Amino acid sequence: MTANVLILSAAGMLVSAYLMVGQKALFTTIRLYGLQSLLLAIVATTMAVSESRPELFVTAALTVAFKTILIPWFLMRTVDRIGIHREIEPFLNVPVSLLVCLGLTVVGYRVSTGFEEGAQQVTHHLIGVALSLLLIGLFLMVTRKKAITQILALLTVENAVFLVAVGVTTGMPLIVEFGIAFDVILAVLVLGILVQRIVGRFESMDVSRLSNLKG
Amino acid sequence: MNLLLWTLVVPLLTAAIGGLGGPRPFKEATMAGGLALTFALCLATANQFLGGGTPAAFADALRVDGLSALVLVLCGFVGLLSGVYGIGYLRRNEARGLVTSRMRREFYGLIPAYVFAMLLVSASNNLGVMWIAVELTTLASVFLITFHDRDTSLEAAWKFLVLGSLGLAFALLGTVLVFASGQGSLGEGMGALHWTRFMQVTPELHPFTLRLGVVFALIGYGTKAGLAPMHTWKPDAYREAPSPAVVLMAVGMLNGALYCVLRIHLISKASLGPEFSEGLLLTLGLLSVLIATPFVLIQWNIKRLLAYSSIEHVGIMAIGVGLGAQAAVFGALLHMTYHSLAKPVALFSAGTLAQLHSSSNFDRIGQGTFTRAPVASAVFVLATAIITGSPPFGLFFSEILILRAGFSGSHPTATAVFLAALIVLFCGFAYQVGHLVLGPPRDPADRRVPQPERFDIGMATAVAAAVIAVVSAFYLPAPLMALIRAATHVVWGGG
Amino acid sequence: MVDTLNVDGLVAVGVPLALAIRLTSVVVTLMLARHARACRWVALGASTAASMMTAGVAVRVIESGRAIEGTLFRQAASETVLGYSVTPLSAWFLMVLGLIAVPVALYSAGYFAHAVARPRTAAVGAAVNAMLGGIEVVFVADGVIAFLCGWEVMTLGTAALVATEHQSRQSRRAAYLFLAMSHVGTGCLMAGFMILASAAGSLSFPAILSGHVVSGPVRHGVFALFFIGFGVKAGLIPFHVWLPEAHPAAPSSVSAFMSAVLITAGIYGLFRVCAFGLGTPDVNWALVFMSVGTLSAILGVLYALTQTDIKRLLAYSTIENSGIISLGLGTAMMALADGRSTLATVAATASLMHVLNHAIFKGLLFLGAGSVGMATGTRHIEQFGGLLRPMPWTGLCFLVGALAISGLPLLNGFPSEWLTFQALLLGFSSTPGMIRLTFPLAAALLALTSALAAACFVRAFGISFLALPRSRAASEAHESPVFMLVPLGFLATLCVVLGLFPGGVLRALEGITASLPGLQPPAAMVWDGLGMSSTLTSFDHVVPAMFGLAVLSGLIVSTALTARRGVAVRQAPTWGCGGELTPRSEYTATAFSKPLLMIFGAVYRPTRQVDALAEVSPYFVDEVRYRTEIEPTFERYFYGPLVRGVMQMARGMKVLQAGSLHAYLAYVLVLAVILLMWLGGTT
Amino acid sequence: MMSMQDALLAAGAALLHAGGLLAVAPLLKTVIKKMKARLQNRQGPPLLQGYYDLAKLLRKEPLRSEVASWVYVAGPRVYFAAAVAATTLVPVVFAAAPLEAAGGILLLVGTLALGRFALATAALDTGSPFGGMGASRDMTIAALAEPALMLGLFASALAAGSMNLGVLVRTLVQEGVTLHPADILAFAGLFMIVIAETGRIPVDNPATHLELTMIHEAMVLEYAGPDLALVEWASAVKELLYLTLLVDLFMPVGIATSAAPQAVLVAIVAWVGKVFVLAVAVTVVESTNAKLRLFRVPELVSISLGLAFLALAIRFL
Repeated sequence: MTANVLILSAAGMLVSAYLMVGQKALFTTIRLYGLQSLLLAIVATTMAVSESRPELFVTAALTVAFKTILIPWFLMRTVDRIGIHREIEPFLNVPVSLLVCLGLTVVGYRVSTGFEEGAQQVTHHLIGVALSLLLIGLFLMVTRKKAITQILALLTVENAVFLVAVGVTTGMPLIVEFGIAFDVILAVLVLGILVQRIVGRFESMDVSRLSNLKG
Repeated sequence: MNLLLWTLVVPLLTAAIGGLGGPRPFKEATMAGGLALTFALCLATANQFLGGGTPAAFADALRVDGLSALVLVLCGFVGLLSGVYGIGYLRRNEARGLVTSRMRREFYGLIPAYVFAMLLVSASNNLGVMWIAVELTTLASVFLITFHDRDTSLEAAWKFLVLGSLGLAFALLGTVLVFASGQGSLGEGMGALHWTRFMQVTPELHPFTLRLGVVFALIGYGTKAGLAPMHTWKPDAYREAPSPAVVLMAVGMLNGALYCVLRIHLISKASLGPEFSEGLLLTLGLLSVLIATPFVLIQWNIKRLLAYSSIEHVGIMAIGVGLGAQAAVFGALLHMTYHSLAKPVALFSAGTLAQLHSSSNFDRIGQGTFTRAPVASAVFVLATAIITGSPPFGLFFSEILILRAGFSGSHPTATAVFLAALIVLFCGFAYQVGHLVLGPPRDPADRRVPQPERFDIGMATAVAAAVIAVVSAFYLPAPLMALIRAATHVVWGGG
Repeated sequence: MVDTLNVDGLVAVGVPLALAIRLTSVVVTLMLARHARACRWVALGASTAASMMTAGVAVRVIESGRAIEGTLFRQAASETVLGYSVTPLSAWFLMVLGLIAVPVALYSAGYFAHAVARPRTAAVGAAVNAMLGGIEVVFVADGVIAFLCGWEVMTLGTAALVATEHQSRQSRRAAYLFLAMSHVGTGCLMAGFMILASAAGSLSFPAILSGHVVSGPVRHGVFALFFIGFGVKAGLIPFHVWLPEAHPAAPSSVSAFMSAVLITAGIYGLFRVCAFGLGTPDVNWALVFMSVGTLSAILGVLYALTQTDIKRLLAYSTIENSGIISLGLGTAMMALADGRSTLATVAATASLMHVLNHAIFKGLLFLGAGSVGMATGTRHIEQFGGLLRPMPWTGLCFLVGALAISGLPLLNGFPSEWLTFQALLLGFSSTPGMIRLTFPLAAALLALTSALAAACFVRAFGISFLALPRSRAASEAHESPVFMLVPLGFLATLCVVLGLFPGGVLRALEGITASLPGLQPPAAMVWDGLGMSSTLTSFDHVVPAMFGLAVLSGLIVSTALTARRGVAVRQAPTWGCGGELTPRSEYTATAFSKPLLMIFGAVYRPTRQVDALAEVSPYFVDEVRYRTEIEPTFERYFYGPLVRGVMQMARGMKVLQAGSLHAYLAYVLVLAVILLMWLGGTT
Repeated sequence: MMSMQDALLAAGAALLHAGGLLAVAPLLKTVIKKMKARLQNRQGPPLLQGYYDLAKLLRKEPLRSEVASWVYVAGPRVYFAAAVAATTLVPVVFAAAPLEAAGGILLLVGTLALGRFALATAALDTGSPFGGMGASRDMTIAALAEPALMLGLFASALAAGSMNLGVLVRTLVQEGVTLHPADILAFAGLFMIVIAETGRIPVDNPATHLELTMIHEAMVLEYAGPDLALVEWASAVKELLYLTLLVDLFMPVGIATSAAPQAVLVAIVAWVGKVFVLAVAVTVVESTNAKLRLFRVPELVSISLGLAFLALAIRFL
């Protein structure tokens, strides 16, 4: 039962990542990210219940609080303030991107086969999903031109990391958890501030234009 | 309260005070005094370690062994240097009315904060804490990069932050996986992430998970260290950040990141055998040296030039560790030391030249700076001679150690390539510097009149640093040597 | 009467002391930067003292034949000890250095005052000491590290000197070319030494140059590395391109150092490592040496012939002589290769002797050129002419140098070339098989070289010093001050003395050759006390002093024949082909070398351009402009493309850092994917 | 060191030797001139013309260019001294040279080069364009001839195993003259070089004063009176020297190995005869050939170089 839940929600995260790849509207992308984080939280809680690791409840709580509520809200606010709502044409069009992401998923899964011996089925899947998620997130960063989307992609990568943390480890020490979460928030804030400065300066969120420093 | 904590608290306080308002002399005094005190405390800590103790705090989450002590001292040193130089730097800008109160606050707040973060990195024994500390350095340096608030500085900051955060995400994943590889054997609670704990249980670590973790951690921390191909943020950041901050990046940040890389490397070495991570380090190191070469040849900006030199040097250190010979490891750590002593000289003199001409682009600075700024130019030439590893200066000896180990070791071909790259790099630097320093005095028609060279506090710092760098080639104080040996023992003897 | 004891004491610490003096003088000079005069005296005084000291040590070693060893400095950090050991071979080169350095320093004291801008004096003075100190370390180093340190300091010092006139693009270029090329050389040396060191497990020369460290193909590879590394410094063709640029760029007295001493650093390396450090030389190595030597000699002198810049001319002739030296060395190696130690000894002696002789006359000539340049303010031969009248002493000394460098008897160029001939001919008469034919060929080419050298220096002296002044500067020239003439006189005297009594030099060289592995103390090369002989006297010998008497009596006879009491010599104007004789109707340097230029057109590949400028009609030409230049073959067909290629590659790499963050992220993605694939493979 | 007595003996011998050659030299030039004239059906000068010329020139008032310096004065004297000194290295009548203790072939060639250097330098001193032209061309041809000359000399010297002319001749005499094909080649090569070195047709024309063709004459064009006498005389000695050298190297028959009067007599006769034969050869070449263009000379020289090298090759391989 728990295994199914885990695998399902993990798969859900992957799907949400795929949707982000296919998506151009910024709000939707942000919401997708929120959804993804929610699924992450579910994974955490499930783990907490099944392996009776109470501290994972905290992780879940943090995830929900920050990643499904705070960060999306902050980002939407930023988007509103800037008033640009659609992603401009990425470097790769959607179909090709999706194909590439499929390839990346394969890579992720191929690697996760290394866990078969010793660890149980679930771990294998979680790692596979997590690595695929990581690579897809990175791929998004590579192909998307909007600052906001890049932030979202980065956060997706972060989610992947947390998925591993939650799914595979017996939970990091709490203080470290807090520290990391805090840092992530800080990073997002700083990123947000920079985005606003950039927009204020260039009247655009298209970071592909930031290419004056060569050689 | 324990010494190590003081070492960390003092810069933090300095940052806090500097970040608030206050008259300039007061700020300057705080910064100089605070950083001097920090350096002193670093020395004291190192001394305590050499005395046989192991300074530690927070249940060993912070713990100073040979490696930490070395990095700690070097960070403290450059912290002090850049603090003092920074005062001169800001004064110069203020003399030309370029400094707003925001800038002042940022400057006096962020520089000590940056130093604090680096010290935290180098003292951390807990992989989690280590990660957090590195993240802090990133956050502290972003606003130093945007200090001048030019279009390009925003661009540089954005690239720095995005790449940095990505790297950190990778590093975090690496940490998590490394942690995961020790399921069960590591135990519960804070101590579970202690590096020392890992070293105790290395045999039980799950090999594949560990491999995966090591790869991600190396990419992650490699990004911060500026190993190719994750080095791309470096030139931009160096160009945009004010020279004092650049010094912290080029030495403190570099050493700190390398410190993290080494910690991970040691775990993997103890558990998976040397080949795995040494192979990775050697490859990335060689790649970095090779990548740096062409860009030095075609460089157009003095600070980017030095950025590529940092990429080269971190590459050399990685190669030294990757060659997998005690002599080479010693060479690498010696290289780290000498590089930390030499790089500030280069950056200070280059920064001065750039400031005098109010641009760091070669075409703006023009030729024949010898005639305009003899002292700065002379120091810069000297610094270049040092950082290109010409005898009789220190880096030559460390490079020779690495080369010798390489040729007698199992990677002669790689070493030969490395040597060739070094030669080309020298030629590149010789060309760039000669082009800059020599040549006819600028034509009077040129309306961009440079500032006259004045022997202010910044220049004094540069000269002092130069003297130290030169003397160090012939004489390193015994305690420092002891530290380097201890560090070698950690990295080679494993624990 | 000096107490031998404390002489020995001094000798024991001579080298470190000398180096310490140089070091301090460097520091002091830089501190005194504001006072040019003080700088001059400190730098040159210290230099003189130091050179005398090292030369003294060298002489002592040559006398006793016992090496003097010690420690210079210990680099605590890397636990490396920089030791020195003055072996007889090192002593020879040290002595040569001292012999040149002292007079040149004296000359410079006067020369710098005129030729070096006051603010630069400090830099030049410091650099001179750095360079000489470096060279001394190179000569005495007994380990890799010390050697490389000296080598590099020498290079940097020289580069600084070449860049003295750094406003001119040309000298900046020269300095950079020198720096880059010699650094490539240094790279080769590093590689070679490191390979040897790793094989021998030690960094000290006695260990790694014992000759049996490496074998098989590695040995050949190492030889190649060292040959390139040292060849660059020795200015052997094809590694010579930096030389004709760098030597003229430096102040003349420095050029004298460079040509006379710096080159020998490379030669020393070739001796110490290539010839006697890698075990019994391979026949092919010897062939490489002989062919490169001959090539350098011929091409060097051919290029020298066409130069109109007197210092470039001298620089090219340095290439020629360095070629002759390595030809001798090559012969020695050939002899060693098939184990005939006597012959090897003769050849090595010839080579070492030429090192000394070349140092003397080339130093003399460069100093002469310096004085002329100072008097006229130009280096262009066509601008000189008739300088013998205003500058009789300089002219005389220059003439002596010219005669010597042309290898004419009674002067010191002759004995060493004579010995080289001996070695070649003996080699022929005692080598079996086809390979022996290389010897007479080399000999014939050597003959051609010295004949061309004669032509070259008839031109150099005649056009510069004789007939009418060709420019206003030349007609207003005046003799240089006494303490610039004294060094010239000294060197000129040396040319004559060593030319008449080569026996003494041979005697000094006996111990040195004996100390080299594979060479045995030669049988009676000193002949009739002052003369010399190839080892078997019946084959050939020469006693210049005795022959000198013959020539002298010939002179007396001729003067007696023409001496006419009471008849005054009538002075008459030279016949100017009907017109009045003007400098413009004189034979120019370009015209002088024209026949050879055309005969050796295949080498020079000259391009000529004649344009007739006519105002009124093409049939009434007002002015004809004639330009001819020879093609810089190596620069154009080898080095140019090389550099362009590298730079193109570098520019190509620019796309990696094109400013696109997305690209940068892509690198990380790619790296991650690659590593993951690789890991996936390793389960 | 040789003893005082030997030294005096050697000195005396050298004086006699040089004196003798100096005395004979002018004759050779005239003889060649005369034979040439005969071949052209002219009367030609009287046999003693050479001496008359020298005597006249020596008696003339010394005349010098006002441009010239002491180098101009020294030139002819050094040239002369070199030629005279060179004679003392070459055996003529006896199978030994008076100063053979001082050196051998290399010294000989070097000495002649010294003389040439002096004269060429002096030629540049008057500022006359001809001097320069002559000097340039003379040095050029000399440079080209040098390797061939050396190689030719080596070829025969190596055969005899000595570079010292005295020793060389004695060995040849002991072994008895065996005409090896290599000798022929070497001789041919050397003969061509001698032609070139002595400024004869086809390389140079001693008789012409036509601006554009003269070489040696252009070089000494400015000289007059005693100075010119020295130059002329020295060149005569040089020519004689070269011919004697050929004689010594390739047909040293009849040379005196003892001081016995008849041996000496025979030797003198033999020497005169052989030199005369060579002189005839020179004459024939001169009168049957046209002067080559300057830039054809290298071809000639390279031929003789080839011959010399061939001689070495076939003798020693």
